[in-house]
Amino acid sequence: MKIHEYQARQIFRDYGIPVPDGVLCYTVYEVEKAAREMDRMVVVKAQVLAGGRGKAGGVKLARTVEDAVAAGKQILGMDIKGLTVEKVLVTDAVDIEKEFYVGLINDRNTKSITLMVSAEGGVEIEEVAKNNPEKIIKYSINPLTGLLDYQARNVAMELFGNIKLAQKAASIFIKLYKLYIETDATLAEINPLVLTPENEILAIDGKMNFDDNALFRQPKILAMREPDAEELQEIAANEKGLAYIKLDGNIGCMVNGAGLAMATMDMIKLYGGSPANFLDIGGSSNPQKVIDAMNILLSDKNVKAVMINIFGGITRCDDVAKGLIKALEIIMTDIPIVVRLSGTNAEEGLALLKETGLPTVSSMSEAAQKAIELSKR
Amino acid sequence: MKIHEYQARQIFRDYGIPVPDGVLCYTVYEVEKAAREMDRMVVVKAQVLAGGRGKAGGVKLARTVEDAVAAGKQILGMDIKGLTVEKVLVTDAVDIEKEFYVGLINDRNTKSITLMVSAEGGVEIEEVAKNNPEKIIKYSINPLTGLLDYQARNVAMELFGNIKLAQKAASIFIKLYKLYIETDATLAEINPLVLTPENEILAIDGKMNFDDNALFRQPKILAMREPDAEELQEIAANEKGLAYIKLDGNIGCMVNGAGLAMATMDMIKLYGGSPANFLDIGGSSNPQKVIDAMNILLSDKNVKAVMINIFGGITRCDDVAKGLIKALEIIMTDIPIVVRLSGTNAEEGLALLKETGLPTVSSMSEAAQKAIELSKR
Amino acid sequence: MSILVNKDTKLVVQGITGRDGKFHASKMKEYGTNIVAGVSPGKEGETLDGIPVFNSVAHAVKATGANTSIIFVPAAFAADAILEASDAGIALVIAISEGVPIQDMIRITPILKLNGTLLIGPNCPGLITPGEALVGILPAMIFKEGNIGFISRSGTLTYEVVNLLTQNDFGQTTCVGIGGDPVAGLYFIDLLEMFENDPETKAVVLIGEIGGDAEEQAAQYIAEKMTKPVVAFIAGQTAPPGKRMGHAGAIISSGSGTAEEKIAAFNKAGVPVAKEPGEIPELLRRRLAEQSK
Amino acid sequence: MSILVNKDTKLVVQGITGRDGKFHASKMKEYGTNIVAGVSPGKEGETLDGIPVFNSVAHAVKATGANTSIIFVPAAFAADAILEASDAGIALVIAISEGVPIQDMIRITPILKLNGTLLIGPNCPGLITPGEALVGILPAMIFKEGNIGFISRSGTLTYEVVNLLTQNDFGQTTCVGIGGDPVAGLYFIDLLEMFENDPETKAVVLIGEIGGDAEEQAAQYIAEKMTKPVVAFIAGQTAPPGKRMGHAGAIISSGSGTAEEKIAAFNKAGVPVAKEPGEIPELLRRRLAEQSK
Repeated sequence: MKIHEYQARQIFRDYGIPVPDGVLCYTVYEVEKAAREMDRMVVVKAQVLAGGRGKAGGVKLARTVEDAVAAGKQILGMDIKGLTVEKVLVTDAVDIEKEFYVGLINDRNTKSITLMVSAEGGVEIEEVAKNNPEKIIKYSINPLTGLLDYQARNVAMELFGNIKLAQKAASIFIKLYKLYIETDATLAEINPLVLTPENEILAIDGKMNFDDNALFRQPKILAMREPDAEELQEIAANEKGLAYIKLDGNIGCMVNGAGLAMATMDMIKLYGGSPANFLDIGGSSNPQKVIDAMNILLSDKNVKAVMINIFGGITRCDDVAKGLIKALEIIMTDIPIVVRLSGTNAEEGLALLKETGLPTVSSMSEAAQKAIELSKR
Repeated sequence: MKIHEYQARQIFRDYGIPVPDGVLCYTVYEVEKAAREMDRMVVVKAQVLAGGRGKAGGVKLARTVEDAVAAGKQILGMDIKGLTVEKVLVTDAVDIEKEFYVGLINDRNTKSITLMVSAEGGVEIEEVAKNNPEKIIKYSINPLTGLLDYQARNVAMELFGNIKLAQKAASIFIKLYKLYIETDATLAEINPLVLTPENEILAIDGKMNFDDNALFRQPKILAMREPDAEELQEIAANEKGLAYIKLDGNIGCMVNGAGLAMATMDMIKLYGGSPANFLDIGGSSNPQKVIDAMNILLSDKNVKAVMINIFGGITRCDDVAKGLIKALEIIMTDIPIVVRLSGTNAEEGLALLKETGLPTVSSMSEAAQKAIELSKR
Repeated sequence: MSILVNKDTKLVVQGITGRDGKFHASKMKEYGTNIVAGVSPGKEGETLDGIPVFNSVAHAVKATGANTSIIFVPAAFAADAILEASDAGIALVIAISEGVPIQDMIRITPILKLNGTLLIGPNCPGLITPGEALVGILPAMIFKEGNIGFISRSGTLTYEVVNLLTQNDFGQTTCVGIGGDPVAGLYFIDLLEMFENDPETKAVVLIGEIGGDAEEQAAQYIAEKMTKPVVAFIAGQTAPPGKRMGHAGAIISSGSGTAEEKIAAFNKAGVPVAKEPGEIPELLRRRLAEQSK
Repeated sequence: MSILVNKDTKLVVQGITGRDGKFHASKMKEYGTNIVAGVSPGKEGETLDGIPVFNSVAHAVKATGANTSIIFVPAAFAADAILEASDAGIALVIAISEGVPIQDMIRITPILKLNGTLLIGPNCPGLITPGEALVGILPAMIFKEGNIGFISRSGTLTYEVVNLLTQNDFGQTTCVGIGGDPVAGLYFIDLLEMFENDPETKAVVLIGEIGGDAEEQAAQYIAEKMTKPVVAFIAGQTAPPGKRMGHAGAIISSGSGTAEEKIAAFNKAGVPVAKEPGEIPELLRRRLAEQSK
């Protein structure tokens, strides 16, 4: 789960990380009021769950209230990577001496949390990682001790080379680690962390992602969720026990198991088609789940054909077939469907389906080819 | 540092451990008001920093408001182990099915925190440890993991033999561990933890001690400190860089180093005397410290003679002697003083003191014998 | 021979009285797995399908000498259950539970290492040594004794491929589903090493997917250390970046973890990568033929 | 021979620019201890009394090969400094700092064990191998080379007794002040074992005090494992229960940790306990004479 910059900044603030003042605004009027009250140079920043807001024109410096109003007018309602900007953050424009990057991330290889810092702040860290990997300092944190004072200080010394600044920065690293642990984050970035001419260190922009599997114990984080339309669909699917992700193609897929679902999408592509979605119905043969899955699938108007790919394991194919038959009785659609059943009791399942007149096949590749053919009619 | 029962109960409550309602009362009028508002059977409990309050008559069950008033009258102002009862806790009298003991303590041997539980609750655990040690279950907690759910549950199962109750108790153990860690406790006891006829589990009485060395990072705990007169003296001495504990004898001691100070007290006893105090002036030869120490020492009217025992290490004895001379010029006392100086520059120090006419010796045993002799004049 | 589980496996089932635990305990027992105990706090003394139930893993180990555990408890309690097994001296833990918080896994990993416990999963289908022991939720009938080692990050895709292998007469020494989570127990390299050292195993099939760089590491390991042929398949070539494809681990972040990178790494290591699952048996046949030349 | 520190000790002083660190670094250097580095964050590149200063222990170890560390940082930062030394590969850490929170010590103890680091202290005067290395705040002039091992929980009482030993011509192999805190690093048993294995050491003097049961454990260890004579003294026989006698560890709680119990344990183990420090040399002489019969 992702949150907005303004929400990340609030979490930072709750943990004592210094963040410049800011006001969240939904209207140009609110922007004007905020800029007037702040009575100094401000930055107006689009709050959308997408990277590259600056490049897209979603971040503007405003020297006067009039500038701020103009920026608000421009940014509110604009489209950034397909997302409409519904709110902006009006925040103090801080004098910047130097920009740094600080991030925490789960590292699969070391099976630990890694602290990453760089003197190349303010740009996307992925760019730095690609072009100047030597400019990123990575420190793997021992889960048994957490980020220790001396470690944070030593890393900060590498970055600042000055003990007073290093101690300020180290304190921020430790607070960031604490909030990372306590919120079950999977990513926490301060970018940029800035040094001001007055030798203050401030978090100017923040990005946080959280572990969906841990949201059950993170009510405060869950309350921050602001899903867009696409995510709402995914969440709704999740609540029905389905994993659904919309894609751009025209062949709808319904598969049991995530790996097989990905392999199914790949197969469609391999044979020249284009998958309309990822959809994993999991291990159940419950007809209701099949109905829900079909409804979600078919709500995508691009879908021209459906490929159902089931490998029966513990789940028996004849049970799945019965579920499918019931589901299709209820749903009634003109979209052509091809069903592939394999594994436990596949023959019985295929026999049941034959009676319904649905095209059935017994291999994935056949199913993919058939679905592509049907989608072109 | 110790706190009162009512304070421990408040900490328990803050961490979600179920505790019956209670009101702290300083006057009989407050007791009456509390009992009337509670409108049920209550217990009136003396709040003093001493064990064995029940035996001393400091805990009384009151069936009616009149009973509560009578109990309040009896208990407020009473003396328990030399402490005057200045306040009482008026608390719900809970129906008790069974009483248990739960405690956490730092264990020197395993260098970890140990969870101790017993079905023999409501009595002093030291008694159980002495008479029925097999009735105490001890569980050493791995500092790397903290008290894990399964561990708390398994210990609770031993105690309750019933999974529903065990889960309630385990949740209390885990909360107790959390508060123990977060408050830098050195002891946290719930005694008794009671099971009610309604299968509720409640903490009826609590006792907590804290690590004095950690109070610098425990402002909330420090704010709970309610020292008695004797402790105030110890705290005042501490603030001057001295460690002072009043004892019952008549020979005042001033020593550098805790081990040597204890050995000095022992030596006085060995030769038939009785030490009036433990007093460690630490490693400094600062005259002000010597003055402060003498002032504290002589404020005890039982003191009939003073033994000063200094072993010069890094600290030079001649420096200490100079400090002493200055101190004695200011203090002016009739109490006889014997000084033993040994170690670095002892001879120079002794020479300086000779001029003052103070009796000086070079061994501990001589000093003790001389002090005892002087105390008997 | 085989790796990890065999006739000597003495299995304890944690969460045996739950719906999944009960069902799969029966299936495993039916297959011939030596299930010696179940754990369900508060139910000590009961039996389930003839299996004695204990309050704790420690009790189960003491009474039965269990050396392997399989975990079916809900995700929120899985890390605790894994530690319970590990602290009780269990040498191999298989965690089936899906949806375990990542930081729980990070937290327990060093403790498992200290205790010397091997973990498979979480969010995995378990493993099987055909003809000896099934420790997981894999559908037994698709497996067959033989000399192919099998490692996969996914569930039903495993079944799909194993089924193809069995149909093409490639039986298996041991098939391991390592699970789709980003922070998990045994990983490709660990298992490749075990298969390399298993005299019975002649070749290995590895099913990877997008996300992380375990496949790249596996490729490097194969190039440097392995003498036995390996054939691979990577799922998720069409998955868009930044989206989590069912598995928490199957997410491409910022240009790393893509199928292309993984396939390139395997090709560089001389490991043929199948374009689709159906190709795997043929690739395997070819590599084995090359090897025997 | 000796234990723990000697001519090969390469010492780094953590907190070298503080008042105590600076003073004692000079004293130790003056004694001949091989101080190779100091640590004080932000002062890398400076020197102090000819000793190069580094920002971190890791830098110091890398540049100088330091193998032992002594810590003078304030109590609130001591545990962190100990871990820094341990993580940097220092094999022996001596923590002088007084007033370290007990839970800090509990927290770091297992990490030190994992790293294989030995700790002495906190709240200790350090140790000395006369004629070779002084690592601590002990007053050098009272010590003398010889063959008595010395272990004590206290500071000035150590000086008192060592002074008596030296005056009576009992020189010392190594004298260790283990500190007065309830949770500390090396304890009596660990050091008794080292002295037992040190060919140079002929007998051991042990100075205990009230609180805990380290003395009782030491008595048992001596009875079961030691061949060399041990003489003991216990401070705090007149201390009242429940009061903390300067040392956090010197507190008698609920009828355990009393001097009587400790003395009884030593007597049972055949270890003579001096009534007062002055008796120790005579007891030592007698035990050594018995031994040589």
